[in-house]
Amino acid sequence: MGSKARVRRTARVPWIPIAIISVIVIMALFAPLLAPYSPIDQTLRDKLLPPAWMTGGSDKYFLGTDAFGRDILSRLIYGARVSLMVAVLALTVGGGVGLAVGIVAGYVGGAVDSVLMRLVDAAFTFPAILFALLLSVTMGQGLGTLVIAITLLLWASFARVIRGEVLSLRQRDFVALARVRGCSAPRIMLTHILPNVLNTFMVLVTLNIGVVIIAEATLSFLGAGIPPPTPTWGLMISEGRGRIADAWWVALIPGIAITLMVLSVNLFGDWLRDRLDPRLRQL
Amino acid sequence: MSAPLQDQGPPLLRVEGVRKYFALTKGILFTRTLGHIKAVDDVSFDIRAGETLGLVGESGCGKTTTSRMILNLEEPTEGRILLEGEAIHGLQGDALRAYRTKVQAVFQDPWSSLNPRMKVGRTIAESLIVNAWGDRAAIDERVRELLVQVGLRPEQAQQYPHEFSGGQRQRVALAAALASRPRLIVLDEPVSALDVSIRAQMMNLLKDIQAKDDVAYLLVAHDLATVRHMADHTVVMYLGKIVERAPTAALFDDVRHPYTKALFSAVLEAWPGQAAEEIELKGEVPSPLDPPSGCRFHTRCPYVMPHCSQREPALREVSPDHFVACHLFE
Amino acid sequence: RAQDQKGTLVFAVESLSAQTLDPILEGRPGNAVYQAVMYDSLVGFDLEKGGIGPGVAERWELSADGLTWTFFIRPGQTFHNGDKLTAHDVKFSLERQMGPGSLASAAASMRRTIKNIEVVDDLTVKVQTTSPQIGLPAGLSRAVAPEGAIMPKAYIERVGEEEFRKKPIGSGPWKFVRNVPGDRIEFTAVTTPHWRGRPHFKDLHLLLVPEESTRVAMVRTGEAAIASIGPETMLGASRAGLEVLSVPGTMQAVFQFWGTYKPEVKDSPIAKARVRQALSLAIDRKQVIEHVMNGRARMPYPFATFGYTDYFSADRWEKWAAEAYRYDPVLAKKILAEEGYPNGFELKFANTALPGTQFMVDIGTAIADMWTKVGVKVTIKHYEWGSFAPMERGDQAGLIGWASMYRTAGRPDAPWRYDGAFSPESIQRLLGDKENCQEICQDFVKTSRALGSELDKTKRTALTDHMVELTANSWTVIPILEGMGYYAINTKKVGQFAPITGRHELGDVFERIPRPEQKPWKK
Amino acid sequence: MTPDAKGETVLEVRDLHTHFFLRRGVVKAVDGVSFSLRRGEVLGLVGESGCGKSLTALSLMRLLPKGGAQTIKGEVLLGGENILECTPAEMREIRGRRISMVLQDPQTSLNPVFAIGDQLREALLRRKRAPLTRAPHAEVMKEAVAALRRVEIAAPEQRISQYPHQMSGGMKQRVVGAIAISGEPGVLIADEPTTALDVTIQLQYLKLLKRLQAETGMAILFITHDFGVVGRMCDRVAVMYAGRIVECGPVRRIFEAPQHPYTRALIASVPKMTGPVGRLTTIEGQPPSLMDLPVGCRFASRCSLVEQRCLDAYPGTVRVGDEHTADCWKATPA
Amino acid sequence: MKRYIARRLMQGAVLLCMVATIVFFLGRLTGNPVDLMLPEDATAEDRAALTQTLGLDGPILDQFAIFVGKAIHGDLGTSIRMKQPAVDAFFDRLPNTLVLIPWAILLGMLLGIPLGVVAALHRGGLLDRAAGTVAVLGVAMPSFWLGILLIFVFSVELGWLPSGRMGGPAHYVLPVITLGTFLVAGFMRITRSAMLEVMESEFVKLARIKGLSEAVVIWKHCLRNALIPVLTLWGVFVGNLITGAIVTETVFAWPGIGRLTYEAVIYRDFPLLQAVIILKSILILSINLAVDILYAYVDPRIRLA
Ligand SMILES: Nc1ncnc2c1ncn2[C@@H]1O[C@H](COP(=O)(O)OP(=O)(O)OP(=O)(O)O)[C@@H](O)[C@H]1O
Ligand SMILES: Nc1ncnc2c1ncn2[C@@H]1O[C@H](COP(=O)(O)OP(=O)(O)OP(=O)(O)O)[C@@H](O)[C@H]1O
Ligand SMILES: [Mg+2]
Ligand SMILES: [Mg+2]
Repeated sequence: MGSKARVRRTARVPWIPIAIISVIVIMALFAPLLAPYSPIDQTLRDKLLPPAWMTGGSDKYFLGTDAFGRDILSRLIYGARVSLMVAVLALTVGGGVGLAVGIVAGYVGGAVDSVLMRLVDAAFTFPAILFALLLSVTMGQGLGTLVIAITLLLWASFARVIRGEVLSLRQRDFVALARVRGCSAPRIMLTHILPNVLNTFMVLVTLNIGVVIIAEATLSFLGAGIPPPTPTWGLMISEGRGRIADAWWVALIPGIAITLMVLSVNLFGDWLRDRLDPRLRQL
Repeated sequence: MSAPLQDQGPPLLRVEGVRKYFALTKGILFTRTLGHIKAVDDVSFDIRAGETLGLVGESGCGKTTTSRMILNLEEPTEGRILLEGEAIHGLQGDALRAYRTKVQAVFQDPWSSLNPRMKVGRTIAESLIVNAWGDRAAIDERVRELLVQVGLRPEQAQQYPHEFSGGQRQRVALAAALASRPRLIVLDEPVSALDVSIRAQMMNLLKDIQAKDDVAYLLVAHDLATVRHMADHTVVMYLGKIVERAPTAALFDDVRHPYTKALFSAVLEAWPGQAAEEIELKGEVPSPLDPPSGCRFHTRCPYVMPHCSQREPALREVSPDHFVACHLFE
Repeated sequence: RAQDQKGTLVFAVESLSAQTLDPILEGRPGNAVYQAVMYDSLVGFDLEKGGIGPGVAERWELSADGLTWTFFIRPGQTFHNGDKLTAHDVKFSLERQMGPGSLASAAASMRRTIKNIEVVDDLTVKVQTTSPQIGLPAGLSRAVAPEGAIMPKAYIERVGEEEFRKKPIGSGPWKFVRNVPGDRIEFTAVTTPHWRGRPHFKDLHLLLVPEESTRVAMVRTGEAAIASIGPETMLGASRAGLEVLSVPGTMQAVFQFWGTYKPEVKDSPIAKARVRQALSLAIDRKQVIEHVMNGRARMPYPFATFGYTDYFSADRWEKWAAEAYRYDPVLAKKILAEEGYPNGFELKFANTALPGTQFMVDIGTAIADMWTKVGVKVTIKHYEWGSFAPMERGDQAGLIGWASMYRTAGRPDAPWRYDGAFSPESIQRLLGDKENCQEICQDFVKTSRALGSELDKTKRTALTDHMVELTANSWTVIPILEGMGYYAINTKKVGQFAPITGRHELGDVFERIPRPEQKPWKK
Repeated sequence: MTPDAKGETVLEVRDLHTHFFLRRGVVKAVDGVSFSLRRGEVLGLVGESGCGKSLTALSLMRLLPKGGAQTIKGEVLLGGENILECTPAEMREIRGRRISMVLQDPQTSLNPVFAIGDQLREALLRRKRAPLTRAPHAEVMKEAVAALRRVEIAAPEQRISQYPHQMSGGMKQRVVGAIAISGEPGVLIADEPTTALDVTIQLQYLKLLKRLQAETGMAILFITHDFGVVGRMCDRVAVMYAGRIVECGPVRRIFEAPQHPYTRALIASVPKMTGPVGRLTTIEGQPPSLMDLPVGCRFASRCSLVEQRCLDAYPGTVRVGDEHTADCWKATPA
Repeated sequence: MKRYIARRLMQGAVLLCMVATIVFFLGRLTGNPVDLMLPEDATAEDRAALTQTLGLDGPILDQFAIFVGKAIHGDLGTSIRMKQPAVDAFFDRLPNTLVLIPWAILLGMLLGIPLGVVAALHRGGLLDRAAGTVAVLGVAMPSFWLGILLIFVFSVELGWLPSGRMGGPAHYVLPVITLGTFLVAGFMRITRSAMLEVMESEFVKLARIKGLSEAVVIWKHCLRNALIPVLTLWGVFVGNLITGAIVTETVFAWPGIGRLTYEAVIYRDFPLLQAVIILKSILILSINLAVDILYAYVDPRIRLA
């Protein structure tokens, strides 16, 4: 008879991913306090030292040094900052645009919906990585370019999922009832639709942190990310990739950091989705 | 209880020859128009202040569509709807807002009628807030009053919908509908999602409120017994058309239209072995996309005559205030 | 004798540039490594010392008025289809390079300077110029540009341009087999003796592998015998047991200060030559060579000059440079203080790298750090070459008052490069533009003009030295190091060989590369 | 069908307990249910939403929902054999052939991507114990047509190759019915099979079920919350409240002389088609949470006749008449 | 159906126009490709001459008009670097990418779908989490990083597989893994969630009631339904693959359109870049259309609608 409050089995809280994410966030927030050295100061004499626990490693540099004798630990810590900053900015801008477009398209419908959805289709067709490359050569490399590029990569998928969600919300009686009570369309979108898609939005955000971090790294690899010497994890891998044979730690450590981070946010995101919105089907 | 319609002043709500056709665009792939669903096809009736009109019929016959048009959620394809003599479609700005305070609704599904992210107090207050009804304190006071009126405790205003049972939610929905002191409340199957024991509570509550506030109801239902208990007048619909309309008592005493008869006989009395004359209809309900010609019921009618498929019967008065659309009564 | 040509020599490069086998369609000489394999150039290399040497022409001479060059063609050369190579082909080729369809970078200047090309006999050709062109033979040598490539006249006229591009033939030691765009070009060795040397391998494959770590991996697995690499991979490659070959004198990394003479830069610290000198003193070149370039680089000569540069007193300048380009941060700080910058100043630094010289970014990064250590606040901005190049053209709007990293390629004659960098009419005009041409600038113009028509060797050398002196002391350009071309080599796939000094590509040496059993590498 | 005609007992359920073990606690959804079912009989199971009707049915099928549900106690004797002790493989043999079930929602009961012929075929082949691929196709299809005809589907030859979305709800429910009885089971459980149907279609379907039962003699456990349907279909009825059967007896007895106050209140609160129109009798309050059941009578908190002993202990099952039992302290034993 | 396809084609055309316009103007903003073609010491004169030869000297709007005019006739210009019609260059390389992509999809499906099913069957259990972690690992590794690691391990250290370039079957292994890994995660997730949804549906219960074996219930009844959402995402996946190919092809020296794209950007080869983006868009659009049509054949609800 009718739908009934579903009794939900909550998945186990993913403590390990949460711990990893917390460590990285703390690293990013307190980088100047935590990092033993400046991330860009070079000591060419100390270049390519292996991590402290290996033969030849120095106690001064726990995770070793890179080709310029920069402390990898410090770069990793500051790199977390940049990577997270890119993620936060891109997700705020891209996710925000996607959220707004999704809500408007889904709620208003009709021609507005068609036009917006064609734009979304266009965004999916447009090779975003390529666009990022293009932007980086037209506007120069930098945080702004990177954020714009990644925003372009993100907004459409946000818009699509949110719109789907709004379409089903719009069928719910409380939306019709809000109209009956005299709420205007913007008011309904803000007070009735928005709070109800926030869960979905949060899940999308978590699951896309990984996408952003990978995109940043890939663009750095292709030479279109944040310019050196500012450390980002992607750039660190990119700089060290030629040395896997002799100085593996230069690329492997940031590689592991990215993998751990993305793995953690994804596991966390999955859990969040199961908790908040188990029916949310997403990429 | 049921005075003849024409004896009283102008009706609160008048539905005049209303039609609603939905263009059917089919499939995810095929966004082409396959035809039109004639969800409501030439429906007229009145509702008087302070009384209840029951609207019954099988699933898909257009009951909800009719009520959504009355709520100004849907534009009629044809025809018009008047509230206190004024056409409601095309209203803008203040006039629309004024209209919104006069007509409210309670829907069937208690789980989807309340915004899960909004405290119920806020939901109840919403129409007061958007209409700038008063200051905060006044609104809070009114919310408390409404909660008590529907049998809840005032402090429950602070709770979220998931903390309520289905019956309580329907009460909250009713409180929200009552907030702006409407003249008409559209009740679209307000009790069919509720358990038997809760259903009776809700029906009693609705009756009590009507007695006190003098509000009119349009009660959409498919359960005849519910309509019998609630409505002053009853309209029976079949495939978008009205087939019979009469004061409830008169209708239940003397069913005329063959479809209404079948409907009545299909109702299973909660009393074993009572059904006297049982009319089992053959076949399926035809698609509103391609309704049968002539009388829409002729494909399933036990009394079908040759001309039933040719001509459409008009709604005619067969006894005082009792209207039937059937060739048998010509 | 054909049986001692066997096996396949596989060379992995990061770029095949245009990957076209029509010489008039390839603009960038450095990337034309794949054309050098099958085409001979009118003027060749000096294989030992670097610089230019005999090629298709055995020798050349200049008329007394300096307006006519006569080239004497080496007898007995044939194209891959058996046609004889004659003076007609030389004339045809040069005219084709100057023609309308040509994308050769020097096409325009050839059109301007070459008045007439005349076939005297089958083995002699005369080139008349509008003014004395001392550098003409160098310009027709692959040491500078690919414009000297000799194409088969009869063949092209018979089959047409289209067909020629599909089935090109040349006169080099390797014959064209197949071109797979974006992947590889295959050649097979000629079986007859060739003046450049008869190849030891039967086939030659040039592979396009843009990712450096993949290139090294391929050499390690033996999928490729040789790969071009950068200094950053060198260490790993040699630790992995690969031979790392470096070719000296192929390039110079320099700093350039843009528009220092401009009125609007007057108050900028870098408008002062002494400040620029101080910046030079703050660079620890040995550190950069040792750590960034893994020791595979050397102290530079002054701008754009190398050990093999013609008409140039190499020894004298080598000594000079050792002193002038020393590391003395104390002095640097002192000078800065004297000039009124005891606390340093802010410097904008545009860092860029031509495709294939990614280590330029590393060098720039290292130096920015060294400057920071003497108190200069460096704002480093990295540009992709494609976005940097337009900035330095025209009015140099984006770069006035900036320092930037630059690469200058190995050239046997210095004035050619000097003109492009310093002349007020040039693109870079580092000493002054037409409106602001002060003392040094005017002196430079005078010297440059004199050089253009000076035929006497001693006087020419004196003039060149003066030019070098002028610019070196202006410190508008400061050399950092002399770089090399770097290769990782799988010793199980090829034997020991020597590259050509000053060429950072291997295009002209594949035929000289022995198989491993013929000449194993000595450790 | 005379209610007192004593066929042999085909299904006997004794003290069935099925609980949900959740992190938050234990939901005692079925908490001591006993009843029996005889050949050719229809037993109605009524009760409010969430009282455990469906879960009782699923426990009988041993198809409990994933996620913590477990039958922890009791016996389900199907032809004398306790099927709770069967292995999963044995259980598969039993399902469809000896005990079968029709679900509530015809819209979702059929697999949307297979033609209904295919879905029927699977069931028919199972009955023949033939591997899915072996039996001659044409023959099985002929049987499928016959099965459809048996549930009164017009033009079954065409229908067989159609997909569920091409049929109306009533037709789908019949197809589901055809599938459920294709193994000629002795017991059919029908879990609110008509709730999603229109009243006129519901009537058709109920008549069909009755007819099929008359033909095959199967016993039906008919779950519903609609007393109208009970009155129409059932020989006996069991009223369930908060995980337990509180009253069970012949239909007529239950309607005419309900013994349990809950049954009484429930019947009184149903609006009638005849008789006076007035205020309806209501049951105030809510059923108790299944996670936190009272020690005493579960209806005590809503019962108008509550006494102290009702709160202190659960009343035993009292035999109040011929085949009529009630769980109430106040019930007078027959 | 025809009308639907026609409509989609129209939409596609509009989209292409948008893409082409954006790309054209963005490309021109980046500066003059002549600078990349000339040596750094070329004279101003050389430069002017080359600019003219390449037709880059007119006002930008004129250049655009010419571009549009030619594009309509299927001429997207001549690659500056390769001196070859850009369209030809694209189609020369396209087959090389197209032989890679199906294998990547196959890998994604063969691994991702069973993993998804297994995860759904053991929801919340150890296997679920293991499968989830394995799959997420696929997305958590940047593909260039994965590619380089794979080369290092499997060709350099172990010497089992070639490290790059097109060639025999062995050459496909590492690029396909690199390209397909993220698909494993994608397919796994969608399959898992679709399976979870399907497994709760009534028709699965009915299948069990019929007494069907667990294998038939899961692999026939559930999976077939779960594959429908998987299919809808094909279009998106293929689009991702085509972009993902940029990195993979660069790392593995694979002469496909991904590499071509990267080279076009690096060398600022405008006509080629324009052509590549436009043609890629066409490719993605057609694949999406094809997938939608295919979708209609898998899901009878749509097929017969
Ligand atoms: N937005 C819409 N677009 C297309 N068709 C619609 C729409 N809304 C309703 N219909 C169709 O119109 C017809 C009447 O629907 P309506 O909801 O009014 O019926 P109802 O009498 O309320 O049925 P029920 O008893 O099931 O609630 C149905 O066939 C329905 O499918
Ligand atoms: N997966 C589940 N996890 C936890 N509790 C559950 C689950 N499914 C059902 N329940 C609980 O078990 C109880 C019995 O459920 P059941 O479906 O048997 O009720 P029902 O009598 O069939 O109700 P309805 O009339 O609504 O179908 C309910 O209180 C419900 O909340
Ligand atoms: Mg309705
Ligand atoms: Mg149930």
